Amino acid sequence: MSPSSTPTTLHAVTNDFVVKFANVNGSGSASANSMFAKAIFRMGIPVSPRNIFPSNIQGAPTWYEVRISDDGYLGRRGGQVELMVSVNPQSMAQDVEDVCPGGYFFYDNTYPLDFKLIRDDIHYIGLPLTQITNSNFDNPRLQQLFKNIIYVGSLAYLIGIEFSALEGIVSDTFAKKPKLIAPNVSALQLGFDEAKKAFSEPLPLQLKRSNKNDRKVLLEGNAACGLGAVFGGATVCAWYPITPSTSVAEGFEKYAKQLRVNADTGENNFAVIQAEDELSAIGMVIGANWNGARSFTATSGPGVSLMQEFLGLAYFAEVPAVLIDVQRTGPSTGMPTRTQQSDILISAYASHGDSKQILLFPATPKECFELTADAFDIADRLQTPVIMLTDLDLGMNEHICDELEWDDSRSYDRGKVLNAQDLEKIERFGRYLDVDGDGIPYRTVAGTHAEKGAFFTRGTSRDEYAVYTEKGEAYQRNMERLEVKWATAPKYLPKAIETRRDEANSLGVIHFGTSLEATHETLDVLSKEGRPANDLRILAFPFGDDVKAFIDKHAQVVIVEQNRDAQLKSLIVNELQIDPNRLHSVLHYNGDPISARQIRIGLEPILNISAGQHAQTAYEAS
Amino acid sequence: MSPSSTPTTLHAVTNDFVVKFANVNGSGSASANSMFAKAIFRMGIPVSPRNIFPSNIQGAPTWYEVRISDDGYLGRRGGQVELMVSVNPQSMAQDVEDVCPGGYFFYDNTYPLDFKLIRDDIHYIGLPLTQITNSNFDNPRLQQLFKNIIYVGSLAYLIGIEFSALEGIVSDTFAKKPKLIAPNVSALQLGFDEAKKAFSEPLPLQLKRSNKNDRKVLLEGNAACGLGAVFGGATVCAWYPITPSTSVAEGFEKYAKQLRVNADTGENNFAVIQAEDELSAIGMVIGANWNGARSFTATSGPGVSLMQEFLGLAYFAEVPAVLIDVQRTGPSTGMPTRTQQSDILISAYASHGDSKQILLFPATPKECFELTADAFDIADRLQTPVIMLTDLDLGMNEHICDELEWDDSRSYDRGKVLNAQDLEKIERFGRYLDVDGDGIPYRTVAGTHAEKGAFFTRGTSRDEYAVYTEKGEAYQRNMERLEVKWATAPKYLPKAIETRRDEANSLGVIHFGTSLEATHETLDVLSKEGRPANDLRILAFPFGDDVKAFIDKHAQVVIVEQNRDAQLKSLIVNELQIDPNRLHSVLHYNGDPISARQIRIGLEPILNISAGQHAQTAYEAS
Amino acid sequence: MSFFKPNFRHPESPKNTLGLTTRAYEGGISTLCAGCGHDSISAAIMQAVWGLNIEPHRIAKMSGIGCSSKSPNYFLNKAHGFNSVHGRMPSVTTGANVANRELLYIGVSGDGDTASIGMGQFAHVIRRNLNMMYLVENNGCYGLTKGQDSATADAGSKNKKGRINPFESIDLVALALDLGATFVARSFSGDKEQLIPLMQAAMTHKGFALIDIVSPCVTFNNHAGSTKSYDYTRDHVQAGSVVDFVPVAQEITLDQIQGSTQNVELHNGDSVRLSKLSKDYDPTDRGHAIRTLLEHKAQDKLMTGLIYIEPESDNFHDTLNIPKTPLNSLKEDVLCPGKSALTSINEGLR
Amino acid sequence: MSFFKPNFRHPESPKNTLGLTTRAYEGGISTLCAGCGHDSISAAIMQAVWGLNIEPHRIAKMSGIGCSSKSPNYFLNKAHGFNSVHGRMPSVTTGANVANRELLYIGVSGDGDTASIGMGQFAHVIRRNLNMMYLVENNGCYGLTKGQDSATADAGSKNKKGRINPFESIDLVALALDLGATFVARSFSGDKEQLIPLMQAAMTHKGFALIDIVSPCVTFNNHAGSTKSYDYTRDHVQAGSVVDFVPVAQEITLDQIQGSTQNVELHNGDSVRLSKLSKDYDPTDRGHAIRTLLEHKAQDKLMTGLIYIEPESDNFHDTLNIPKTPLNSLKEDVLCPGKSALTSINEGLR
Ligand SMILES: Cc1ncc(C[n+]2csc(CCOP(=O)(O)OP(=O)(O)O)c2C)c(N)n1
Ligand SMILES: Cc1ncc(C[n+]2csc(CCOP(=O)(O)OP(=O)(O)O)c2C)c(N)n1
Ligand code: SF4
Ligand code: SF4
Ligand SMILES: [Mg+2]
Ligand SMILES: [Mg+2]
Repeated sequence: MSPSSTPTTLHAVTNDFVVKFANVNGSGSASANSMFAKAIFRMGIPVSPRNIFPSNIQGAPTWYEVRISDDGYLGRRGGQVELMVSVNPQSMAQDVEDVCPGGYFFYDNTYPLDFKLIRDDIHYIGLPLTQITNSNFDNPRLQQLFKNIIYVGSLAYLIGIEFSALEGIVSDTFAKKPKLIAPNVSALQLGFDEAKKAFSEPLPLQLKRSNKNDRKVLLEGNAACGLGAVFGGATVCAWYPITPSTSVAEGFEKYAKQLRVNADTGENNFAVIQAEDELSAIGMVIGANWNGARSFTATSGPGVSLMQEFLGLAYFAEVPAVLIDVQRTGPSTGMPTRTQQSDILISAYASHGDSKQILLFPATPKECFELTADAFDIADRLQTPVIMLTDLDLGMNEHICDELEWDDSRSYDRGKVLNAQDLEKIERFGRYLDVDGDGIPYRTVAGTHAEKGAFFTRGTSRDEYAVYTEKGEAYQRNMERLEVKWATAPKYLPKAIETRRDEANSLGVIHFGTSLEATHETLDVLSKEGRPANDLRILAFPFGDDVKAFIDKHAQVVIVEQNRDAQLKSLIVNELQIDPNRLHSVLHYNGDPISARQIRIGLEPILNISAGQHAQTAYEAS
Repeated sequence: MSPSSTPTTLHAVTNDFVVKFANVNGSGSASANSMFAKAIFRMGIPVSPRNIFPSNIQGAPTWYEVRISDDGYLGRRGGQVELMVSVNPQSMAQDVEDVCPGGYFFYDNTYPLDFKLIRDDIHYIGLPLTQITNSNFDNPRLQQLFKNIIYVGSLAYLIGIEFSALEGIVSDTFAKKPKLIAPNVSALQLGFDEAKKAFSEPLPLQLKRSNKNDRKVLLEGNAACGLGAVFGGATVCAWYPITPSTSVAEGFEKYAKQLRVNADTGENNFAVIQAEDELSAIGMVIGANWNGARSFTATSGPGVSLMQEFLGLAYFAEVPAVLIDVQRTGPSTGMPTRTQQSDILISAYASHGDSKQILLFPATPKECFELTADAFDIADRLQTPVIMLTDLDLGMNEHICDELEWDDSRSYDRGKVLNAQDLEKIERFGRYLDVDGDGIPYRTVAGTHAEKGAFFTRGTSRDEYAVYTEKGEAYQRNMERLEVKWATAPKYLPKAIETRRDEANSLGVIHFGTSLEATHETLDVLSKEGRPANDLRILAFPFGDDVKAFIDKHAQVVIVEQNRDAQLKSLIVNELQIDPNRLHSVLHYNGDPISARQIRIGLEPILNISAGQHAQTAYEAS
Repeated sequence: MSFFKPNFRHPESPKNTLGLTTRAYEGGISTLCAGCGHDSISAAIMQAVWGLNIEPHRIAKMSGIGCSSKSPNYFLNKAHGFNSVHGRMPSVTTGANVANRELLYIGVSGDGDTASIGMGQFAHVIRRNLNMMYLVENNGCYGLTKGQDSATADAGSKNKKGRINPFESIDLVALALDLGATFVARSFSGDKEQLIPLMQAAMTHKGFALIDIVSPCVTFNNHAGSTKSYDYTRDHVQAGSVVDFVPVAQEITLDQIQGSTQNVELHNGDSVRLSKLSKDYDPTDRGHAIRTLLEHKAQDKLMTGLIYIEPESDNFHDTLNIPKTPLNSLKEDVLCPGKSALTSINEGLR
Repeated sequence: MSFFKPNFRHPESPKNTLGLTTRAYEGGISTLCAGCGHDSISAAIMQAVWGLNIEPHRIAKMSGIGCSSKSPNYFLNKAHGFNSVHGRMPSVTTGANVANRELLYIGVSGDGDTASIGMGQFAHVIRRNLNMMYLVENNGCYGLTKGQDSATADAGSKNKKGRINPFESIDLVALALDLGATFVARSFSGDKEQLIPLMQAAMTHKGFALIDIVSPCVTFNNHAGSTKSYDYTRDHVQAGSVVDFVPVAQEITLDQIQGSTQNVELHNGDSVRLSKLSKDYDPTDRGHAIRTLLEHKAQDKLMTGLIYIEPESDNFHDTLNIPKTPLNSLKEDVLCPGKSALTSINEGLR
């Protein structure tokens, strides 16, 4: 099979390897590749596919990296891959390098391979994909499309994807256009047969049906956010297109159309507004929430920068708002199609002046769904913006997670909103009075009562009755009440999660968001090395007491972050008054999703030093 | 003199008391009041006048508080005042309360005093100002204007302002309209004579010529910034009106018209552009600096919020820029006419993504002048934005400071800009190459060379040669080089200043900006109390080693800040890895300038606790 | 502070069909300068709403930042108001309006708030045909920041520093026509007789209704040659660079017959030539409106009145196809699809 | 990636008066989709600049964010360029331009970049009459974020999801005329014959010159009924919700005679009716231009050509009264008043 000397053969492995596809952007490979991953999911095998795509529409290299792990490790593994499916001549040189010794380089051998690309420690397996496609289809567009389906068919033979799983996906996909089913299945079969013809035996990398995916689903974080907003009762979504957040609004619209159209009248019990920019989008969200409708926007870094002034208004005027920031690599335009967790500081301290914002950190699509729904309760309860920090990795890749759940007995927490009867009972309504001592005042919505409850909302200082004043005392009282409210906040926020807890462990790892999978995998590795560690996953800011308690309990504490500046650490240090020297950082910020290998490398110096010493570790991208 | 029972008489004091004027906004009192303060300045007596004005154009209460202190304490004294000059019936009730026991309430007794306003522990001294004015001027506008001049004349008699000092100011003011001199002097004389007629003797609060103001000047921080920009070589000022920063651009324009118009051609060797908003203003500044002209903008909090995205671009694309933020009370619209130091976090970490910005903290008009001029050198040298954080107190009030200086042998540091000859010598120009190991690359300006040095500036990832790439390694290398540059920065920034240093002192006070005067006064107080302390005044961020050294040297460290959230402390803790429990805070944030009394109160719990324990102290406005 | 109170406090003031006197439509005491055009507009709003027999609390008062944007605090105390951020009133109003289509939205903005920082949102709220009345209290300057030229300042006019404005002014009426606004009018703050019915028409219009209202700033237009008697004061003020002297001025009012052109002298000695549209003018033809506007401009006349109306157009609520019931009143039963829906969604995700 | 290279690589390519072939005006390899209208515009720019005998490094290429805004990287490699932030190219260009008036500024923007997020800056750069050529590569959609409608999308047109756009499109030409632009033109990316001389005229104009260029997005306009042969693929793509399938398309070019009206079929099966202005059209009368535009619009025709020009107007440099010498080349001797000036300033502050 290999064009040069014989490399070593990989040990046969089942359900534990990485396949990477090298494609051309815009060539339609996405659906074929996703069919590949989904088939593995349906075989009950844990699988985590990730797109590595360019900020470009057509013609640039794009990759799809699929990790298969019977152990259920869903983080990026990193390092070289066992099988490279090369369908892009442009990136071939780099792709050859990415194969591990003994691994396989599957390519289109319609044209000869450049001899410069030949390594003698890997296997080259060629199939004349172009030739096969061209001799089976005339239309050039169909050729382009079906070439992708064909290589999936070939892989079915080579690594043992159940053909029926693929067929099932085809029929589901084209359920509404059944005439398309047959040609797709034939294309798969064609690939399968041609591979079988060319290669006497399958690869030592094999898939075998498992049962790990019961009660699991496979979906993208952004779609889950959109669905969460539907369940959470959002009626107004105002947004401006920006990668990687666009599919949040699209997801909301898709699900709302499905679930929220009045069957009798055909009217929409929701509104989606494509704004003219992010300033306008957040303005609309604030206007709608001010008027008592649950409303949200989704954006990415540049949008968050533009929304600063409005976020300050909402903080100070105490208007609920939900903002989903699907983080990408910053700063400035950064790398729009790469992931990062680097909008933490600008979100937490959004706006000029003294201001602080609620943050949520989901780690899985399920949490995207749940925390989005929760965000509306939290925003209404606390009368302040809630910023959910997700990221491109979570938002734009399909992830396996537990199936989504909803408790029908749950009801929306609309917070302290007074209706007409409530107002009747009140002598004088004080919009900014701290009646309950929790820092949260009562609010009213326009049109509630003919005589009572109206007030003038503004971003400038006013007294407890919303009467304009420039008195320093009134201003200070208000700012202090906002601090009381801040102290109340954790009560309404999700608690941090300790997944591993052993009093004997002196090392504690703090993480949040999409570092979850890689961190858990690392903890397994550490366990095996005889250096077990505990972990705490933070889900919200401001932090609850649990975070401080966790830090206090461990001699060494490491925070895993996907940014350069250790931004979450800054929040912990500032808000919990923790000595920064107590906290080590593992920082990853090259735009790729973090992997267990990288965390392990990052931990190295920390594992070797005595407790209490500070280390901040960044390392090269792998 | 007093309409009720006789209150105690104040001890006679010379050159050490506070006079406060209560006026109606828009009534023209500002120039009369400023004449009052300037006359005292010319008498060689340290004086610090402060406007407390509303966000309003006409009709609302406004105050002018003038502290006279032979000891040279120029901070706000706070507390009640010895002499209230009441010319506003609207605020009279509050103004009566503001007089210290035994103090004087000077008012217009044309109309009878409301008996509810009568306290028996203060002196009421009435003069029929309205009647006097009306019987001397017919035109109602002139009546309004001259009433102000008249009470200044009366005060000249009552507290002993040298009449010649007032006359001198009148002739200087109306030098270009000499016909106005005589009527103004007559009005002063009228006030003087009427007071003399009404009160047999002057007050026990007296002014006496001193010599403390040699080589001093009296000016507003904003004007000084404008002048500094002229001296610093700024050619393009782009701005959008916002209180309290408007007079920076106005100051620049005024001085540029005076000093930068080509005498032969009448052409302006500068450009002032009133932009359509702050986004546009900072965009223009970045465009001009990108093209090699020194350019700046001035704004306040809301503008800084709007400029976030562009600041991230400038950080990442490494374009110099100078931004003067005259801070006002935030967040949101806040109190536009009150002071605060609360834009520190949003400035230091401006923009989404990992980014950090250079900050400068002037404390006096002289430093406004010098640091503005320096800012252009720093921005050019480090190829990054420089944000100067001044505030309303400094910017919009006249302050006494040392006269301005300029060293003619100094020359602009334009940083690493390559010209055509330089480019000739280079094989391949690499815009983002770290040639010198200091993290600062070389740049070129458009049009420099026909063949070499052109590159495409962008906010997205690129390699060392400015070639677009989405490679994680290239991105990470660049972000790491920016960190090297950050580490280089302090070399080019002003050092922190230790004004008092005694190895024996265990208490160290850190402050910045306009807390200077009040802090120094507090240190004097502490000295007298037998608890001497050292101080360190921070002038720039990122901090130099000196800040850490100062903290290490002191058992107890206190940071004085005019914000709620201890924002500078956050920077110190984060950037220097200091245990936050080592740092105490005195926080003041009600919109008034901080006073020594307030700092002393804030220090109380710290002075009473043992070192190492944490205390954060905010207190009521006084 | 102009202790501005409309003079309809008479005990026998007339009542509207709701049985309310104009008193029920009042606001707080104005803190604007005495004689400010904006106060006249507030008075007109109260009269207009009263005359339409709308309960005050059925109104939402929206604004940006500026003297003009403060003014919603000075009318309709019983209505909620939102004094938001500079230039962004349109987006806040859009959100509020989509949330509750049952209220009547009055947006108050200034020329700085609209034509400078707010230009983008102004254009796009028009494009959406949001059902609201949008008032620009147009004084050609930034009142609240002390008189800088705005983008609607006339080219060639002197600003308070005596500098000639070199830029063409932006005509918001022309722009709105261009951008497809479905109700476009212009008026003058002192012309109640024209203004009140225009406002009533605007509030009745189902869609976006702009009234660009010339509203003189008495304070920052006091620079040029006005009446002789002011001269000395002005000299004084200029020479002494008194920044805070605001002579008390009279509101400029006017009362003219339809179809005529009238010269209105402003406080700064400048004047505007206002020209009321004649009775036979057809406001339903956009092309005609644009052409007429061009002709007036060529003659240096400011055309006032209802310039264009498109009575039957889809407004944003129609476009969005939202129900008559306001979105903000939909309850959980309608909003939340519940567990069973989720079960089938889960199925689709395997 | 369209390996887009203009076809003037011939060894005997003609030279301009500087002795340069068009080769000296080339840029990097385009990464836009094959057939994208924006690439044709880049080619036209190279030809236009070459034809004007301008050294490439005397140009500054300015842009915002979008496919269109990427394109300055694909022409004039020897010129500096600045790919700034979304919608804010005008301000960056204003600053750059004031700093160095000697360069020729080519601003490239998209319809999203200009008519949505950039609307405010667009209006104000026009008002300042900044001396630059401003190109809008107008495809009625957001290319780079995958095909959402932009504010210039025609009302009634279908977007890629098959939804009808309910909003009136913003006509940037009409807007520019309204806002006082001194050079206003429209053209089509595929019409080099018209485009190149228009660009040359725009670059020669001393003041703001807008060319609104219809530039089809081949990728996100592939939704409606096009030629039969595409049907199956489209069905396939829609049913499978393949988000990344971009059929390779041909650039749309056109070559027509003056004065005619021509139907141009776009990739989505829609068409535009382009109408070239006739030779006797007088472009120096703004009122006439606006009226003619209205007439064309009424007939559903897109008027192309030089629509308006005001040859003698003060541009921003004149307004600012800055010297002929670029500000960025003034040295310390001119800029810094020095110690002696400060001494007298100190005197005035006592
Ligand atoms: C983001 C921001 N920039 C600047 C300001 C300062 N500012 C307050 S009002 C105003 C201009 C108001 O002018 P206009 O809208 O014409 O209202 P007017 O006062 O003339 O009625 C400005 C620039 C602000 N509040 N916010
Ligand atoms: C502040 C900000 N918001 C959103 C985006 C995402 N974005 C990138 S390009 C683009 C639209 C581009 O459309 P257009 O200007 O028409 O250019 P085209 O791609 O169609 O040529 C958007 C919304 C961004 N980069 N920055
Ligand atoms: S400054 Fe002008 S606009 Fe503002 S309140 Fe006074 S008169 Fe009115
Ligand atoms: S997506 Fe459209 S606009 Fe962008 S490069 Fe492709 S064809 Fe051109
Ligand atoms: Mg105005
Ligand atoms: Mg576009």
